[in-house]
Amino acid sequence: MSLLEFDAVTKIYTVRGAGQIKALDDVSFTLESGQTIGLVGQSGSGKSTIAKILTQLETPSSGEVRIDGTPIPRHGSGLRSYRQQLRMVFQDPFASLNPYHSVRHHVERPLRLDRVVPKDELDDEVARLLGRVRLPYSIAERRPHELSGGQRQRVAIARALASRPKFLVADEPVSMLDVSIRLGVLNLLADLQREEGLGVLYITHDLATARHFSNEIIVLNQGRIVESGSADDVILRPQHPYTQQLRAASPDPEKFFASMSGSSSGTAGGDR
Amino acid sequence: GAPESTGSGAALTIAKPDGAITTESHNPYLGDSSASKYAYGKVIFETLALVNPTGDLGTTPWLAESVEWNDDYTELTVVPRSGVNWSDGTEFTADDIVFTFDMIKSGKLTDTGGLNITDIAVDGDAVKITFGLSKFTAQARVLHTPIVPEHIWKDIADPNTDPLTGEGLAVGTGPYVLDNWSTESVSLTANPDYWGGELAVPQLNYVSYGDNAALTTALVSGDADWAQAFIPQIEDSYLAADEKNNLLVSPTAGAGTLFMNLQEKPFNNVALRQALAWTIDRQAYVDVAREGASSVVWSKTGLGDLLDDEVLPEYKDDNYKVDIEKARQVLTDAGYTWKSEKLIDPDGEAVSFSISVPAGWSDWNTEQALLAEELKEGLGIDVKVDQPDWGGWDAARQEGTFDAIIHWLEDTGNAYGLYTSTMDPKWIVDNKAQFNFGRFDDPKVTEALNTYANTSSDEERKAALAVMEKAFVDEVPAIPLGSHPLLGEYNTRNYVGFPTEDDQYASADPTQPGIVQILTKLKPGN
Amino acid sequence: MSDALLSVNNFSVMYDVEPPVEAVRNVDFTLRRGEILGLAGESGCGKTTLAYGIQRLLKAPAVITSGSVVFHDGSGEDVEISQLDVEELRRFRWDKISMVFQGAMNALNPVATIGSQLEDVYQVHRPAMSKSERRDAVVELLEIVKVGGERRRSFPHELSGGMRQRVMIAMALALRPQLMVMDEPTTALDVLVQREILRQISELRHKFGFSVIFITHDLPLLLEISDRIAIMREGEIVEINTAERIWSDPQDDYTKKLLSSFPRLTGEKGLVSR
Amino acid sequence: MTALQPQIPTEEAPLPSGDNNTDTIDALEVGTTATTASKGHSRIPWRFLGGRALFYLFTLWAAVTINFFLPRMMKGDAVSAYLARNRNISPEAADGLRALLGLDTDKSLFEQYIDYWSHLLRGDLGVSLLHGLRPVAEVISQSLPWTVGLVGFATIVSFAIGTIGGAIVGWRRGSRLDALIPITTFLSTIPYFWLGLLAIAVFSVNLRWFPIGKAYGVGMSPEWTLEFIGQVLHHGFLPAVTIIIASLGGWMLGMRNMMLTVLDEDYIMVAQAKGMPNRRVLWGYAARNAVLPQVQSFALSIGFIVGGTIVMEMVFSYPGVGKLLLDATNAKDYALMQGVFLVITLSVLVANVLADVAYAFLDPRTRQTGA
Amino acid sequence: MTAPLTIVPTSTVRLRFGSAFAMFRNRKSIAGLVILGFFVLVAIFADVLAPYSPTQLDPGARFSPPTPEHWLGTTHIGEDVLSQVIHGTRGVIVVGFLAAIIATIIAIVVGVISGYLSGWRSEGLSALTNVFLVIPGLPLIIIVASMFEDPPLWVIAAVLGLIGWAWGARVLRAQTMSLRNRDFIQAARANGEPLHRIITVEMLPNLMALIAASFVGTVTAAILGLTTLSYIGVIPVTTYNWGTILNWASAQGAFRQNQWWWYLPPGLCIAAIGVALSLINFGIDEYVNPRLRSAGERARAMKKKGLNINDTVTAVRTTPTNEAR
Ligand SMILES: Nc1ncnc2c1ncn2[C@@H]1O[C@H](COP(=O)(O)OP(=O)(O)OP(=O)(O)O)[C@@H](O)[C@H]1O
Ligand SMILES: Nc1ncnc2c1ncn2[C@@H]1O[C@H](COP(=O)(O)OP(=O)(O)OP(=O)(O)O)[C@@H](O)[C@H]1O
Ligand SMILES: [Mg+2]
Ligand SMILES: [Mg+2]
Repeated sequence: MSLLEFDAVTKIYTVRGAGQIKALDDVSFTLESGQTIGLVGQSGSGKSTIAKILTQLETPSSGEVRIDGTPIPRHGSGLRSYRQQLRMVFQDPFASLNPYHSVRHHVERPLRLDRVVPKDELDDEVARLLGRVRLPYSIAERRPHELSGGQRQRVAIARALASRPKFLVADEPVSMLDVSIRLGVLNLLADLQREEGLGVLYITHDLATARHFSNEIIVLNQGRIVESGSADDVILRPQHPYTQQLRAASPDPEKFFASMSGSSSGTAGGDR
Repeated sequence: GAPESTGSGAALTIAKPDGAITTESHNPYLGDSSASKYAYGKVIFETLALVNPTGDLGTTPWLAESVEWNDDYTELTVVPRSGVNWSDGTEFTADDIVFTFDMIKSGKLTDTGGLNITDIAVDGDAVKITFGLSKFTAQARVLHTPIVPEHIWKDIADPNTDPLTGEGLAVGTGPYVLDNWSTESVSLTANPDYWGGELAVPQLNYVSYGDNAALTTALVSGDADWAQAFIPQIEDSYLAADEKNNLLVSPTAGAGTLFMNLQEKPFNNVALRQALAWTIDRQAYVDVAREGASSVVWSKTGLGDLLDDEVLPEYKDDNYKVDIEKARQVLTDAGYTWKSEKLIDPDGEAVSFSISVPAGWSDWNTEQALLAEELKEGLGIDVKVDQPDWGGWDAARQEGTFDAIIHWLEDTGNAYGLYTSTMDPKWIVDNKAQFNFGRFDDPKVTEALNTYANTSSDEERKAALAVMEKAFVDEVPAIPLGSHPLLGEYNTRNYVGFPTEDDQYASADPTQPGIVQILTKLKPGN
Repeated sequence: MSDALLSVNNFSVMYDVEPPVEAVRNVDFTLRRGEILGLAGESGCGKTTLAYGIQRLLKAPAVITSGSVVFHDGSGEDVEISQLDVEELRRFRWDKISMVFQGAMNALNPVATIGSQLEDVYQVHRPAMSKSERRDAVVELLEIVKVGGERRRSFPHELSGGMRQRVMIAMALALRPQLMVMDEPTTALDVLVQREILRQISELRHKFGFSVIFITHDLPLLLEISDRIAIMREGEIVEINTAERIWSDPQDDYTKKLLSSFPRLTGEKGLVSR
Repeated sequence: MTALQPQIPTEEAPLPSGDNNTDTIDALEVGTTATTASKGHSRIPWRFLGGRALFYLFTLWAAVTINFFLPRMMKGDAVSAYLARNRNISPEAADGLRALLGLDTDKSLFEQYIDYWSHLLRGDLGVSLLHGLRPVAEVISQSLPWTVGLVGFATIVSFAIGTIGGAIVGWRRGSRLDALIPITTFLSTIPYFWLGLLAIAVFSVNLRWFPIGKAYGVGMSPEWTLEFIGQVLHHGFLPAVTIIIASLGGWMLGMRNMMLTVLDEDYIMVAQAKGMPNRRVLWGYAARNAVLPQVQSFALSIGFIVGGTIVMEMVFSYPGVGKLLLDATNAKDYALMQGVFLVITLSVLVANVLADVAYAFLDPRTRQTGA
Repeated sequence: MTAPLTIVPTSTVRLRFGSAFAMFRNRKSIAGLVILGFFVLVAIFADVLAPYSPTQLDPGARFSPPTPEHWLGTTHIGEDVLSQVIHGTRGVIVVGFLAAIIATIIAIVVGVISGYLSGWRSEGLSALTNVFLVIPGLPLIIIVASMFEDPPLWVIAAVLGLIGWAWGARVLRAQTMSLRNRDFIQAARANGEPLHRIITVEMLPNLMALIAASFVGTVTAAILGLTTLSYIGVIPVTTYNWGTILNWASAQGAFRQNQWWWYLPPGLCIAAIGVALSLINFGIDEYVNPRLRSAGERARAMKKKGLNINDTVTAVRTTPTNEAR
């Protein structure tokens, strides 16, 4: 059982000419392995900033991140072994793979970096990882542009899993994917999590998938946590006005048609 | 002159290849003033006399009615011409001559000619100037000093730099007066009160083109009438273009000369120098490099045709010719060998050297290429053709860090010029050479050179000459290639009366002081 | 007067490349006056091609290989779009059919003020209008979409994504067209902004009574705003029906599959196997 | 139906203030992460221009400093070169010259550097050995107008023709006009001097249509008469045309490539969908955007262009600063060399400033984001 | 980044090797490379190919137009022009490539570093780059070159390279800055890749096309610079190249006398090598920006099918043409 603690983190960006932007304001939460936390909020609310701080691509202005009680180191081998335990899947599978390198390179690099397996087992491990994300090994020599969006995102997931992390940060992992593929990727993530006991931070603005995919949901607005709780509580019974707003803005045909039964007018929201 | 306006009244355009001359300065004493670069200063400010550097080498009194030297050439007596007015109407007097030379004597005007004046005195009509040293070999330098009006120049604070651009400052006695100065050209109009009589050419234009090629194009197209320039392929490109186009090549006592660095290998061995003298094809220099605008120097004394009478009888017909056999023999005798057609010196090292000439001096650049090939073919010497920019070349020749260079000679109008230029240690000051770049130093020769310059006795001069000639023949301190002539290209479409092959009363070079003489002789032609 | 606005018959578009792509195949549908027709389907199924193709906006290598598109003008005149020549079509465009494009970020000329881009429309299509009339019209349009007339002089980059999309809508409204084609007008936008825009569209539609062809692959969204929905797949319309029927009684297998790939916000869980 | 009612303020709200704790957010003001809305910006892009100004000051400083050190690294001594040209100057005269040129000092390099600046700031560039000891500023001021006039004119014309041509070629992609690109590219790969010499050989020597060089005719002086202006145009024609021919290709290719990129942008499609006539789409939408990178590279290529004038001036005997520099370098006339180099750099900087300002006003985005 | 996917199953090894040169795999680049290769070969085998030594005199044939002995005629002193052109290739190629290598290395180092770093170090390097861009190059070269008495080829190349790197650095900086924030670089960082690997393995390959383009551009500039400097005589004739030949030709009045065999070949050679390099760059441009390709080939292909790529109106072909099958 591992524990990732995000403790009172504030992040301030200084933008030339525009002054300071408080991207995160005193944000705290805890992620356990085997758990999924959904992080929702509208654009610019600070979701990605949390992901960047978790992966140490940015450092918090104040507050700290702890893994199993120890603060994460800022550099050196400590940072590397921390990063080995926490990996990230990016939003855009078209951009997160280096167009110049083969699938093998992408999956193999973390294996080599973290010396996960002895050198002579690299090939087997690559094959195993590709298998885990339901990709044939024959795909290993292809380069990203020869893959479909769903395949790419699977490669990105395989890469993230290569170092056998305990936590996975998925920053809007399906928002750039086609509707029919989305569900597949999400299901894959869910399977992996179940099998490996990963702790997952699922970042999205899509309340529906957040509800289906997460145990807990945190709602972020302007860098602050405005509401958190179990997935169904937050989505179905939102307390905070902002959550309610978000909820109301998300299309929900089920409720729409339920409320419409009998009425024949099929027009949109604002139509009274 | 515009080609369409023929006959009298047309302007005469004199051209230079020096690039745009964009700064106005009419100061005749400044080498880099526009007056000097275009040489229009020569038609504004006249000199006491004109020394003909070619033909009869004679002296024609000009602003002076008479010019007289004492025996050892330390005293000059001139009688100013009467009836001459400055172009502003003031009368020209002996005082102006005194004033001019006094500026030099007092140091107000830098003594660039090294005149070393000790005294100036007015003696009746005449002015007597005394020098610290004999001026036998520097008569032209004295006589060609531009005479300037006292009434204007006495107010000029620094005659070394003053541009004379103010209203009414560019005043001389010359045949033309300044009319219009622009960055593209300078115009002068005939001086109506010129003492020398009426002038056929009413207007002179001075123009400077970007380079030789552009100048030639202008000459061919008739945009320019008169110039001094080395024009490649002159026969086809200029003379053949119009039968009225003329070229006058006036040999002088000077010659294009191959200087060798006598202090260092490989030229510290006289045998090699002799071998070179037997190998180099001077005819090719004249025909190919200079395209005929020169005359060969074959004499072992190094003296050209013009100075034939100064060649002592014992060397009368002692000439070099291209004789590879002989050259190889000389080398073999001195212990040189050949290994796979490469010349090996007695120390066992392959002989090689470089010849430097500034880039862009196309005739000598060509000669470099010719020399390199001749020496490689004939003697198996590897010659590197080096064409540095002027600055680099200048430093090397002064500091003696070259192997071989082609250079001109100090022209004194007699044999002294060649020998002082090639053998006189006096040119080396502060270890920097102004001539004698090979740093020849033989006390006997030095003494002979001094005697020749300072003596008042012809006998002594002759004896000294013998010493010099012998040393030159034996030691081969330098190899003159061909005489360095003054060139003049002109056309006779509008005016005739230019010096010709048959009548070389002056050179046809419009940048020489003699131009005033030519201008007075020009007549409208058809 | 029939209540059809646009009749599309046996319409096919091909991209004449190697190998040729038949992006739209034998599509038939009729658009009624004043209705919102949703067009859904996964990426690459030909939605954009169809929407652009009916007004002949596609460039080579696209070729219309068959079919007819007839526009039943409010004046009672029927216009066969494929018969129009270039100049006629230029005048027809925007006047009768206008568009709101996918990705408002890039749909506005970055170096011209939004006011001038709106005025352009009047200058070209209503040359009789005076300068001040044009300006008043622009201000009015911007007020209608709640951007505010004083933003007339703003450059696109000075506006947020939502505002830009509103400017696009204002532009589409300018000539009071009878049909507005909207190609994924809200995909790049934030959920809240998206909702606000949609609300406005339907408001405006009520006010001005134009028809809308609304393209998106977000089926839940479409279900809420459309009167009728056409489901496209590989260039063909596999099903077209009212939103309610599509939701409650999908006929085609593909429609069913599409519907099942969206997790329900409030429905029972289980889509994502946890 | 209440559940469907989004709680979004419909009126435009003021920007959220700093300690805004409420949950009402203005959807209008929030775009994606990539956008932030701005209001009440100033029309003049001060920040952009200020940044550029700093940069130019820095460049100027760097150029002046390079300029200071260059001659001090060169071999050879200006005075001895001068003496050699004016043979037989006495040693005292040489010392006098050295004093005049400030070369006799045994000050430290740093002191010299400070002196150099203080002279510079007083506009004192020293005197030119090569030009009769006239002040360098005067020497340069005679030549500069010609260089700036001819080269500036030719460059702007070339830029204009190339850009307009490139816009048309790009617009009509695939048409026969495409052939212009390889042709102009070929012309721009020809060495300039070669083109110039050929032009003179053909048009001046053989056909005699144009004078063989110089800025105006012999015996004229600059004045505002028709005849003189006619002369200047006649003389400037060949040099200008050759510069234009040699530099056209780059502009045309750049503009055409940019057009091809811009033509695929959505706003072009929108403009066409709006029923805009082709001409309007081409100039008002496509070219207007495609020209922006052109303007930027125009600024940057000016240094390159100015360098090219040296060759032009040689070939056409044109009275410009390029030949001045070449001669000064050969003659080791350091004061002149430094002066010319400084003036060239300065004019490049000025041209850059102009291009920058033009760019800032052409591209509204710079007014916000900075360079 | 949503370009239509093309799934090209390719055999493994060839692909990885080939992909480094992908930008040259088009007709234009290949044509350019062939021409360039020709000149490189000429430069290498100059001694074998040239019928004479470039300085060998033929006193019997001065100013000779082409003859069987002298295919391209002779100079004013009877040197063989063909041999001079062949030998001159060497200087041009050596200087061009050497200068470009030097410039490209500087450009990569400065450009990539200033693009990857941020803060004052990046700004400083960028300002330096801009200074070198703004300072007029040719005058500076003239001044610098005149510091050497007889500069060997490599010095000339170094000077040309030192002055010519700024364009490349600027382009590379911009591209690196945009790459720096790309997800795949962020991903590599998050994976704990060390900095040098991020730059060399993850970034550089993606910059290859730009580097190649800037290299080719610098070669062009260096060659033009070299020939120009040789022509105006700043570079001494000892370093034989086409500019030198033209210098001689012009000084000896070949242009005026229309001795075309003397001035035409070197000029055309410069132009030919310039065209070759531009062709290569066209190819790279089209590789980097595929839209550029649409102009030429695609438009012509469309035209064959009776379509005009510039039409604003969709073509109607009501009788379906099936010949495409
Ligand atoms: N590098 C940065 N420099 C300055 N400000 C930044 C930076 N990165 C993010 N921000 C700002 O921080 C805030 C939060 O950004 P963040 O990317 O975390 O939002 P997000 O919730 O991920 O949005 P989205 O849903 O659009 O991805 C925003 O206001 C953004 O403008
Ligand atoms: N210019 C073109 N050349 C060749 N094929 C094209 C071209 N444009 C589109 N296609 C193909 O036509 C088909 C339909 O494309 P279209 O853009 O209409 O799809 P879409 O439904 O709008 O997709 P999306 O939801 O991604 O916008 C796709 O298979 C696409 O690859
Ligand atoms: Mg984000
Ligand atoms: Mg689409």
